[in-house]
Amino acid sequence: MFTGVDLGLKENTAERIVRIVLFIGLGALPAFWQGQYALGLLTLMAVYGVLLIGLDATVGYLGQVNLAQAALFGLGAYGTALAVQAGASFPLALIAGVIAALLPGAALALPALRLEGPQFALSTLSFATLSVIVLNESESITHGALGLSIVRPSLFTVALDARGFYWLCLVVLFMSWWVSQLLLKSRFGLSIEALRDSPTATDALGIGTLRHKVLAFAWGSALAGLAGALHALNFGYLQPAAFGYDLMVMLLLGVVFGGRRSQWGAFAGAAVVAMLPNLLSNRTLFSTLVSFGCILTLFPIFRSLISRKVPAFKEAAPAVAMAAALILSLFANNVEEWRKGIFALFLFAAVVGLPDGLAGAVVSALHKLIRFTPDPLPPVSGGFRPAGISVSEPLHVLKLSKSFGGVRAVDNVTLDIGQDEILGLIGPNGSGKTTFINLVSGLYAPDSGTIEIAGTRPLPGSLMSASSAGAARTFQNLQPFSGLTALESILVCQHDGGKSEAMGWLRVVALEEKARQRCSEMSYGDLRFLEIARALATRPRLLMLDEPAAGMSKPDIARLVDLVVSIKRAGVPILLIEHHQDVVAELCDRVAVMDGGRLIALGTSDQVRHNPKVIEAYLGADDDHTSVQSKSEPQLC
Amino acid sequence: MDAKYIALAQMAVGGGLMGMAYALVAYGFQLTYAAGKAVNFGQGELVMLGAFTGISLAGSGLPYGVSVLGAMVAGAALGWFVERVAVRLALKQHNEGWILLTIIVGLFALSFVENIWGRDDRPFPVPWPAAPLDFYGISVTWPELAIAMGALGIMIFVELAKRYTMAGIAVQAVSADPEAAELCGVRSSSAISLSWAVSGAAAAFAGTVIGPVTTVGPTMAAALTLKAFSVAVVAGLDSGFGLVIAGIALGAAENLSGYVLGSGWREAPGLLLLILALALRPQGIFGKKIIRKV
Amino acid sequence: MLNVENLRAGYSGDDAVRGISIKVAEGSCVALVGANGAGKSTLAKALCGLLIPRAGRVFFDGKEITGLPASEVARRGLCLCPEGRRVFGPLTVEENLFLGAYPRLPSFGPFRRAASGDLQRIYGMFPRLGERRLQQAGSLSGGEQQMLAIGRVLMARPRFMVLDEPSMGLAPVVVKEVFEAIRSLHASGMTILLSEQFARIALALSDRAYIIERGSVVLEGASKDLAENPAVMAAYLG
Amino acid sequence: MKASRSILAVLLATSFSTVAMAADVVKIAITGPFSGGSAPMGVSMRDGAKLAISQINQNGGINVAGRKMKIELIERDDEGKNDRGALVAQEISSMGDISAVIGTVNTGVAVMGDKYYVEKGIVKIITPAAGSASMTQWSKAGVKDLPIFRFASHDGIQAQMVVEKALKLGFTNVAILHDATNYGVSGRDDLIEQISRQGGKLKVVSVEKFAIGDKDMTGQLIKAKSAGAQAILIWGIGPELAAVASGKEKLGFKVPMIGGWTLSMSNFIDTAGASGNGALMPQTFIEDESIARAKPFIQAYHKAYAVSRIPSPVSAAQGYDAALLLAEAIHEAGSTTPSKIKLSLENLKVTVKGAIADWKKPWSKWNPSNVETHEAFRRATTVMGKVQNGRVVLANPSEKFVLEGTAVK
Repeated sequence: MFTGVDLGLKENTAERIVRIVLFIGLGALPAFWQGQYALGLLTLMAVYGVLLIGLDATVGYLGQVNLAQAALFGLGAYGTALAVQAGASFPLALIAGVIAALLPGAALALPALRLEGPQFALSTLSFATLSVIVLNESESITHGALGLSIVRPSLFTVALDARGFYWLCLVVLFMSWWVSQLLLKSRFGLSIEALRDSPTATDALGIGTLRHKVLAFAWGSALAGLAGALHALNFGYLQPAAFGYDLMVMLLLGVVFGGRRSQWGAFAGAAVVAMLPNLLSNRTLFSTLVSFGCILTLFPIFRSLISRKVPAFKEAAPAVAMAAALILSLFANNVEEWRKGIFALFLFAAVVGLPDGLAGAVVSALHKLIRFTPDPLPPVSGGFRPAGISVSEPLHVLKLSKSFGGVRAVDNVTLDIGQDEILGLIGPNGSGKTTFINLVSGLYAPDSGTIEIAGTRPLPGSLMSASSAGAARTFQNLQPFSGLTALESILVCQHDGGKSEAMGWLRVVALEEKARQRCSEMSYGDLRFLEIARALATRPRLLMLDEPAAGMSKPDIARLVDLVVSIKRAGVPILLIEHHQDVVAELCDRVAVMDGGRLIALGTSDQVRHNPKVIEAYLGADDDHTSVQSKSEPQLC
Repeated sequence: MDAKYIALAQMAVGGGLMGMAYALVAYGFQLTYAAGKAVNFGQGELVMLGAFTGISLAGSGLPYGVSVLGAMVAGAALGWFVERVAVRLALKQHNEGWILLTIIVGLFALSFVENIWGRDDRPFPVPWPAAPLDFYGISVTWPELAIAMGALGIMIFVELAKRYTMAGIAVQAVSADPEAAELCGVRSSSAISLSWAVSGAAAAFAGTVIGPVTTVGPTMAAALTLKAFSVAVVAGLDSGFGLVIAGIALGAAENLSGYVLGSGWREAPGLLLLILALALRPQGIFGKKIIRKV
Repeated sequence: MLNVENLRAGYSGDDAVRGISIKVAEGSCVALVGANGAGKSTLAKALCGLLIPRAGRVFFDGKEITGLPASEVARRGLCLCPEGRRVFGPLTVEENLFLGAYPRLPSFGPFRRAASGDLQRIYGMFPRLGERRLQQAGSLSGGEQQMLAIGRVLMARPRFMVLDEPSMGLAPVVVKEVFEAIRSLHASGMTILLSEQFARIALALSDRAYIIERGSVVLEGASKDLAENPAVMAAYLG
Repeated sequence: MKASRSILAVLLATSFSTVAMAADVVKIAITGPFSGGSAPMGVSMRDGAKLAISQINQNGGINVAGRKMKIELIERDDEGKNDRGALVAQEISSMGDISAVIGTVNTGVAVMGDKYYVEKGIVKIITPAAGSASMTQWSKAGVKDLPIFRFASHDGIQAQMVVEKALKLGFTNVAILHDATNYGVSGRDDLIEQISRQGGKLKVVSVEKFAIGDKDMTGQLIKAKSAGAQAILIWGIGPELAAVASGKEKLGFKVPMIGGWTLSMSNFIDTAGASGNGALMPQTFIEDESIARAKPFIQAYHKAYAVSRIPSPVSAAQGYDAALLLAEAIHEAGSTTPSKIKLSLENLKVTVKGAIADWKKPWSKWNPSNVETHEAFRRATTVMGKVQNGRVVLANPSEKFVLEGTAVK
């Protein structure tokens, strides 16, 4: 099998080279491709590029449908235009544009980012509509619907012509691209990716969800403002209606079409958004493009036909859509009038056929053709250090209760964990163990009772607050940061220290060899260990492990036991939910037994094993007066 | 009564009646969200297609009632189609692609209508009397009343059907727990298709009652979709008749603020309230709180 | 009646069920006994189509049903009463029960009459469900929910019932009640596969049993014999 | 590899080609909104112009310095959006071989895009955009040499006539309603200016606006009604105008609507139905086959596009006449060079018989202090129309002579 050519290149280096070549090429283009139209399109593409890189921060990285970007773009444009009218210089006008979008963007982010999915989309949409109303109605400032005309000021005594302005936009695009890249590859960017995969885990590990969301949104808004500033200076005439719903949908489609979570995708999307409406007006070119697309979409169909499968909907649909577009573009009386429909078919094929967008498709194709050399692993250092202040009472829980519907999941539980202790929490399925951990770690707010972690009382129902009090946990159902590598997963959880410390934590769980592996590609057992390493990296004062051995093979369980022992030795008290009784017996200093939401026994492993209540809970109903025996069934014991 | 208060009451009543139209379209969102956790951002286009189908059927000489029924059948087929080609696939891939796919299908519908029926707005002929009714100085037209009655009628009808037919109960079961529903022998995918078809029929019905008030044109969809979506989310995507209250409130608030603050500001207070309402109660005013499970 | 050959299944990572073969004869009650996390529930789900097995085959009534969707399996008379009860919280008790009979009832026509006989039978069996027939299922107590879940399966007139952890999260008194119901079902001739963490009660109830540990069958035989086997003690507390 | 390279070549060639094709054609571009809300105007204008051009081409083309040259059309949809319009203008102005442009409906598009034509000196005839800003922007900027001409009864004239009509009907209190677009807002400003210019005898008791897409105008109308308005002066486009008319009906507010020429659009007349009767608007053209001059055009249009009514008759007729005037100017210039065409447009020698009038030197040399030099329509060429039973008729039948008029200026 062909595994690709090895060029001895690192992927990052290759990407950087291609990017620089692209920019030099784009910068040189006006020399070959003359004319105002060409420059106009290129400028528009650069401006949209900045805008879409900003939009991708929310749509791609946060994974939320942001419908406010067009309005923020407009606010930026108006900010700049008004600054120019007030006599601001070129750079000052740009800054005014950024601020005009950044401030309202940040103000929107605070309420909106508590929301998800449709609610988030709606709040951004409302904001967008509001902005356009304000621009339209503030006639004394913005001239409302009449529009605002400005003359582009000169940049430090240089009056920019169309070409000069294009180069300026290109430089701004390059800078935005570069800074975005830096930002999103930093710990901040990793946190954003992590919280998209599992906001519960990021909160529980103290990374903080809201703060990062607000910052990402603010960055996106700032870029929208910058793009708006360039837009205002480019066209010199603004009307509020231009920043409405239509533009928004185009931008959203641009990001998805280009490919989310990639500056390349945003750039490709910008090129498409800028060029497509103009290309569509040229019938010959358009038919050519559609036929080309049609051929491309036929490949997956052929592939599945060769492997004797009926092509799935996913493979067939793009081809059908493209074929319909081709028929329309060749035979419709007036292609112009069908443009929206053809455009829709085109997009349909792209969204279904290229779920990762243009950039995603190209990258995966390149990965098939070229083998890149991986970066060397960072050196290992750190590992266990004393876990800060050791507290006499890491966990103190008093009369904790929680019900769901008619079911009391946790019923009046009082429990303490001592210093340097491993407390096992056992009980039959559904006895309320996980609910207990969910309460302590702040996922649920208790109905009544108090929780004290390392001497402080976290806010009820706040994962973040419990985490900053010193609690860290793993999850019964894994909550991996699928988009990150093992090393990155640790990096986002560390409050201090760099890559070598992170490698240290990986060594603790014996995963340092897999530091570069993506979580989505890691085995189940490895992910379980990685979750423990993640929790340790926050330097907790209380570690809660929710069924760490579930689904593990025997050798892995042995590894786990050793790990837990060494964590205890390092001075971290542990609350352990576990089904494997041998593991519990081996590890736990004390064992608490829950049944039906209540705490029914507490003591050493041996004491508990012989506690009649526990035996009953585990064996089932008491023998004496069950109907089971009254019908003279065979007796046990 | 003081003329000023009559004017305010007129605005509130007119807005509230239009709000019923939002609620009616929002109801379509709710139906599909309950079943499969997806909404159709092309719902407005289904309303529009329904209205145009209704006009064409009425134009071919069919009585109004039959045209409405015909439009609803077409709407059901379209709703089913949207679910099949746009939503099911994307939900399987666990991404937000369905949002875009429904927008794209809507865009195609728009283009289709523009080319088949033309770009102009046109009136929807109705058998109701033309003269408005007068309640203590407040005028209400028959088509406006028809929206309110129609919206309530279809919502009650569907809600009853949900409660009193096995298909309806099955749809609710799928929305509560699809796996457990499968264990009862309910085919989840069919139940979801059914709710999309009902949603499509409701949208088409909405088109036939809203059309006579707003006139029918390819662009009638855009504004409706956004308003209805707001109503659906603010009321809570699972809240049943909460929609009616939210719809009336939004419609009346719009009209009153347009009247008091100036028509350009018509939508502003509603939108501001909407952002605040969501920030305070993300699951919607009448929605149920979501419990996170790990 | 049910024949499982070398079934492997799991969610992510390692298989939770690692090659289990079991047989259930018509009219018998077979127990799957094992501690939490042994793989019993995964097996139950894989049998009933909620989980597509990775390997192995399942035969019901001599016909292969491996990989069929759960709704189809249920329609053939193999019904699972799932772990955690899974009642439809927002629906009433009665609606939950009607859903059990869904494949038999007309989708759009009047359905109450068609199911009323079965309904009365269930209410006779679990009078408390009858008392709360119009209450939302989510507001029932855990034991009532479990009875509802069993009742819902019975509405389907199953020929084979799989009960997955019917005692889970219930108070001991309630557990007894639930098991009494299961016992009388068995007595009336229903074929039952019972997955249960409480070994004593499961063995007392069943004719045959499989002891499952870490996804494999470690012991099998007549329940009577197993109940006296010292290894069984290790299976439920270890 | 070869195949993909040739595809690339095709792509590049077709999209970016600036090389002139055959030399014996005159290239004219038509731009306007052919989709979206103002499409009825854009499409009617385009189809009117195309009708003229196909007639010219059927007769062998334009005689340019002794050579018969056919007209080749380039159509671009600006979607009524400003920045799209600007790009269209950039595209057309950089094609290099375009002789002239006809079009634009939306004033904002003209404001944003026309500067590219001015930079390149390309001739453009604006029709049917009536907003004042399209021309006044150039006088404000003090442009010395302007290749932009307008062929539409601009809002200044229309506002003047509307105010005259209101005064003539004896009203003292009026309400102004307008849409929230550039067109509506500048129309409002023109009306207010005209009221004060005509002696301030009209009292504006309420000014209200409405958004594109609004269907419920009760709020605006209640305010106008309670303020005691005797007439509504209105500036907007078809669908919203219809909503105002039906809102009046609902409130029992029986006062006349007097407004811009858009009250003659079919999407107003059809939608408003009976409630639209009596609406008054300035017209340069009425789709009435009893007017001898208009009849051939109306019939040709109906036949060519298989319709029984023109969506926007004014736009169609203006597009038709603009194309005829342009063809004549090219003929007189004896060249396809824009600068020469501009000179001959400013000084047309032959009277052109159009569907609207006989055009005798409609434009003159550009004078930045007088936009009228590049405006073709005057007060005298415009009549008052009235909606009656689904048709536009002359409000004052005695004005029929204006539409039949043999010579203007």
